[in-house]
Amino acid sequence: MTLAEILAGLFPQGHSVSVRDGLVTGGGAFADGTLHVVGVDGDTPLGVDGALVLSRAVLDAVRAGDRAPILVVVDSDSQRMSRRDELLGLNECLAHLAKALLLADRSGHPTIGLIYGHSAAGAFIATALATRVLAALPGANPSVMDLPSVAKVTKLPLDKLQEMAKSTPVFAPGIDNMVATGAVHVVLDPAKPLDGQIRDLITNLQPGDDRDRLGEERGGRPVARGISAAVIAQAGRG
Amino acid sequence: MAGAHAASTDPDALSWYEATARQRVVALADPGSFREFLPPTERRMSPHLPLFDLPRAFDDGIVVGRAKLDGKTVLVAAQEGRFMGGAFGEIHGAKLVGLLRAALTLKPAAALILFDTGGVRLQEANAGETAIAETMRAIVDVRAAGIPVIGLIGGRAGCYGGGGLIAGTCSRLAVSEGGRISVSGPEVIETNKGAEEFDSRDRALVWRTMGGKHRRLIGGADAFCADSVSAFREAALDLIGRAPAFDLATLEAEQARLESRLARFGDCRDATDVWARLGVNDPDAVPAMDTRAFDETVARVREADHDAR
Amino acid sequence: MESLTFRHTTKKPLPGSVPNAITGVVASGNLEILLERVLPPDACEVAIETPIAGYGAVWEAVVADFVARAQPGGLRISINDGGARPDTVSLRLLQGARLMEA
Amino acid sequence: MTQWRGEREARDARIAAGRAHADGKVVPAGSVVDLLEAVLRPGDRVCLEGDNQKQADCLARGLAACDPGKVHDLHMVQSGIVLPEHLDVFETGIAKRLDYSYSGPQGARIAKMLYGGQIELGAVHTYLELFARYFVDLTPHVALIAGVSADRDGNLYTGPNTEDTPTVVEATAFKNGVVIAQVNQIVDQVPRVDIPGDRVDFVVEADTPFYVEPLFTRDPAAMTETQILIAMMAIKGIYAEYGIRRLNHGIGFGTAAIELLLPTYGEKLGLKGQICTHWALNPHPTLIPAIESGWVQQVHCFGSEVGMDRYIRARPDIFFTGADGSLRSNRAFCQTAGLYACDMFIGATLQIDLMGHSSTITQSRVAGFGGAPNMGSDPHGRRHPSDAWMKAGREGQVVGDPALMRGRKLVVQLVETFGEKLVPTFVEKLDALELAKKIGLELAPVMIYADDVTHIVTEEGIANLLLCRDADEREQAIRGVAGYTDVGRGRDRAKVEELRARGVIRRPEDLGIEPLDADRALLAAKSIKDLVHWSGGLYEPPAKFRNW
Repeated sequence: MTLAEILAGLFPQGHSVSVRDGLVTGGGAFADGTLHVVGVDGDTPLGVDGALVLSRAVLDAVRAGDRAPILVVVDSDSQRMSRRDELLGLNECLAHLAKALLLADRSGHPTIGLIYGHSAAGAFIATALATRVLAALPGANPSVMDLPSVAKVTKLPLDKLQEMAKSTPVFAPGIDNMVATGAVHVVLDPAKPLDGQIRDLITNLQPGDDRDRLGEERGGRPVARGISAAVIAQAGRG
Repeated sequence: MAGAHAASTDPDALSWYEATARQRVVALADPGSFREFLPPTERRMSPHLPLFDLPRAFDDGIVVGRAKLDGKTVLVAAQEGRFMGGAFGEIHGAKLVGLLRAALTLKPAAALILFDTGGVRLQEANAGETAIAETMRAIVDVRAAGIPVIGLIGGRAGCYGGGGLIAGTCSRLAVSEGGRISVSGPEVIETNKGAEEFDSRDRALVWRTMGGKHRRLIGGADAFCADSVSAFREAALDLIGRAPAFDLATLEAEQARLESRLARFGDCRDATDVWARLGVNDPDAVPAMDTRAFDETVARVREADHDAR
Repeated sequence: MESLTFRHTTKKPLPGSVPNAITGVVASGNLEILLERVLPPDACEVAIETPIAGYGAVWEAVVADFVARAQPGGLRISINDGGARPDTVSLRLLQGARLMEA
Repeated sequence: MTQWRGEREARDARIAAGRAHADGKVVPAGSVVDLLEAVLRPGDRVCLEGDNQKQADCLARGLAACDPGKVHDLHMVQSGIVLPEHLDVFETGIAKRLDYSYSGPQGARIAKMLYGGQIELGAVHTYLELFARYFVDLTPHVALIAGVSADRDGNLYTGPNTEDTPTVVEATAFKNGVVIAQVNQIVDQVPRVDIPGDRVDFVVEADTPFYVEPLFTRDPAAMTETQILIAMMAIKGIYAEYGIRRLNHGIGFGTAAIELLLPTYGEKLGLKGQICTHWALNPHPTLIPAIESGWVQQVHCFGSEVGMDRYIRARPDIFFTGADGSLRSNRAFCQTAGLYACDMFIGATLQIDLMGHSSTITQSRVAGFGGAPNMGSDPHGRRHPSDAWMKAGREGQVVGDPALMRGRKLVVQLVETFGEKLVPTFVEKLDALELAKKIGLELAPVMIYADDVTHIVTEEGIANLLLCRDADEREQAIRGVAGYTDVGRGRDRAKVEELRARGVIRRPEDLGIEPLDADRALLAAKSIKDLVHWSGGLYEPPAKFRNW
């Protein structure tokens, strides 16, 4: 699904969402109010400049105080890899964007991520993974690193990795594996109207961070929830 | 369960860069006060590394627990940069997430994260990446509850990848000269964009671009420490006392701070250009400065200190 | 990964009362050693996980020399090896025993 | 009618041909190939300067770019096979025969080419041997050398990295040869004259400064507890025992650890002034703390070391420097000093066999010798006594008239029982023998022969081979310090204990050293940055060693 198709599905009455240099900002009438949209389109890498454009838009929404939901649409590359970006503090800019989204969530704005293309590494963490609930469309392809690169780093043969990837969701790229770890809450049905599915997500928003519970249930992160619970339990003793 | 020798646990003598995670925690805390959660005797080891025929660590490369710092209770997490580059695996990440969530009920004086990480552990990439996202959310919750989250960065693996993003989420950061904070590592940039973009073997360039001094000068870190555990302890105590709130005002200020940084330095090619524009008299002399000379330089740079984080 | 376990009988228990200790780090050419005082005072068990296969005889010799020298009665010793050389293993074992005696 | 001036006339003709591409003596970098094609004749003996440190790299690139139709079948006589171009010329046919000394980074490729018959090998030499043969039967027709700067008359400043240049020029210029120098820049006046202009025929202004490998920089951050333990044993069990004042160190981490322990552990043992006062040594950065603490009186250098120039300039009481203030190194003289004027050589190796022969060759690499065999051998021409030399002589002498006893140089191998990737240092048979057979070398490439070795130090202890009275004792002494290698585990325990009782083998505890005290806290510097601090900011390490 393309961004245009997504926007058309969400905003049958039209919208003000624009895409500039791969950066998505704007909004439109949704349900009984407004839906803010920010994000990255066209497999664009996210650098310092883009991160601040998006965080500006998020903070504007928070300052407006309308508690309107914020949709984070993502089809990005990884973080922009360059000397300039690191020199200027890419870690601060990406973290700032994530913090802005987390602040919005705390301030009463439901935050929903929608990944419909690629995303990876720092760009993924600062956008889609910083929302309360992350949905995906079929064909979405989030990854930390592609398998050939994993092969290079781990010095394992690619065919062996491909074989392992079938049974081990914890390291392999792809949407199914991200669903299994609990990072992606739900895969939407492209055959059904998108606006209704997003509205349902907003309505059924769960408090807190339930990604480790999902990861345990789905088998993609078998031990994380138990470990963090054990830490909490031991911390609570004496 | 300390390091091996009495000499090695003397906080004045112990090099942060050289110490293990466990040595750092023990020497950082008030003597005898550290209590570890999920200690090595519980053998909470990675269920995934055996698939890759890789050795595991009893603590999965992170030490978490409770300690006293100047008599006040703090929660501490310390990554072991020498085990798999301090990278986030499933258990490693979950221990940090659990510790931060525990802070919400325990209400310690602060949570300290002793970063030493290359980012996500590739063999457990999806779990590591998700844990980083969970960690950032947990930090925000802890900060919003009025508990400072302080990052200490000076280990041999630096603070890279998702670790850099987590660091950017903390209330305050202390960094030493050896510490590096960055998202993409030098080798990653070179591999993807070529040696003309970034020559990873030029270590002086690496440190100029990502190292502790540059981060401190541009306000990417709030304190600069000598490479000893006692210096980090002093910095941590100081930073706990002046942590910014987590609210709209802080983030608006950070937005303005970062936008102004891009506007002022966006066309700089090298860190020395940035330092010159910051008003540093002799930018080329910065890398060789000792801690005191550097502190004096920082004191004259307006951008270095702020509450916009 | 190769697993090795060696059991020894010692003439005496290791002095001291520290219940457990850990030393070293799992890294290339290094190892971590976890020592726990959980066995009968004349018993010592050393269990090793190593990524480098085929060095069983070397491990056996290193452990036997350590046991003869340190008399670590009562200890269960667990090793996660990162490909350490025998001299490093010996050194870490002695460091571990010293921590337990403290 | 006998021709007495044939060589001289040939030389004049070469120079005349070369002048066509020069302005006086000066040749632009772009004309290097033209110059070389004009001067060189097929079959010439050519010395292309380069050793384990500096490289005449601009001229090397020029030679490799020559037309093999014009320049071919050269006989290369040079210290180092280091740059890819040094071997490229054998692939294109520009060169055919080779006599050399050192081939560190090209060790694997040279082995392959020797095996494939692309190189006709004369011999692998030590530095001093090759220098000696320059004056006897391997005199170059053309020398291609490297300097820092030159004036238009050809007066040459070779700077801190003078190294082989005076020797090469001496042999070439005074025996009808042509000397071509590459320099980083042409100046009106050179800072000092290292090579007088009448020995230099052409000067090429190079496109980039000549390359120097920082081969002697060891990062203290990488030193291990085992290396520190070995260093402690060496200091207490050998340096102090024999009162070693005049010495040479190898380039390994073990000897670098010794350098860093002098101001700490050595100080504690009260050895300052008693040991390590006079050196034949490159300016090792790890020696800075010992120099600054007043341990070192004098150092003569083979070459320089990247980043040490300002420090050396500020310490003329310690180093040999010119009127301009910068270091004057000289490989031939320093090798001679190491051979004859030092009481001890101590260094590492890759393999040691049951008799104590050692080699740095593995089955696939021919690393060459460099200068180690010159340092690591007992010079039978030595005639001046010293306490250390005489003591070693007494230990080694079993029979004969004591009045006719002579001393022994101490040749110490400092090794860890296992190397990288658990490869054992002690072996039944050196890989060098296998390699010699494979590529048809008449002489097996042994770095130091057993009869020159006096001590072997490992983390297990010190074996004093001087005290061994027969081959069996020698073998057991070596097995006794070989740790958990197959060789070590194959020892005769009873015999080893007997040797220990006699002091042939000394364990750490026999020396009063507790292995657990071998801590990095003992290092006078734990990082390159610490070395910079010790030097008062004068040491300027190359970028690849920095972490700031």
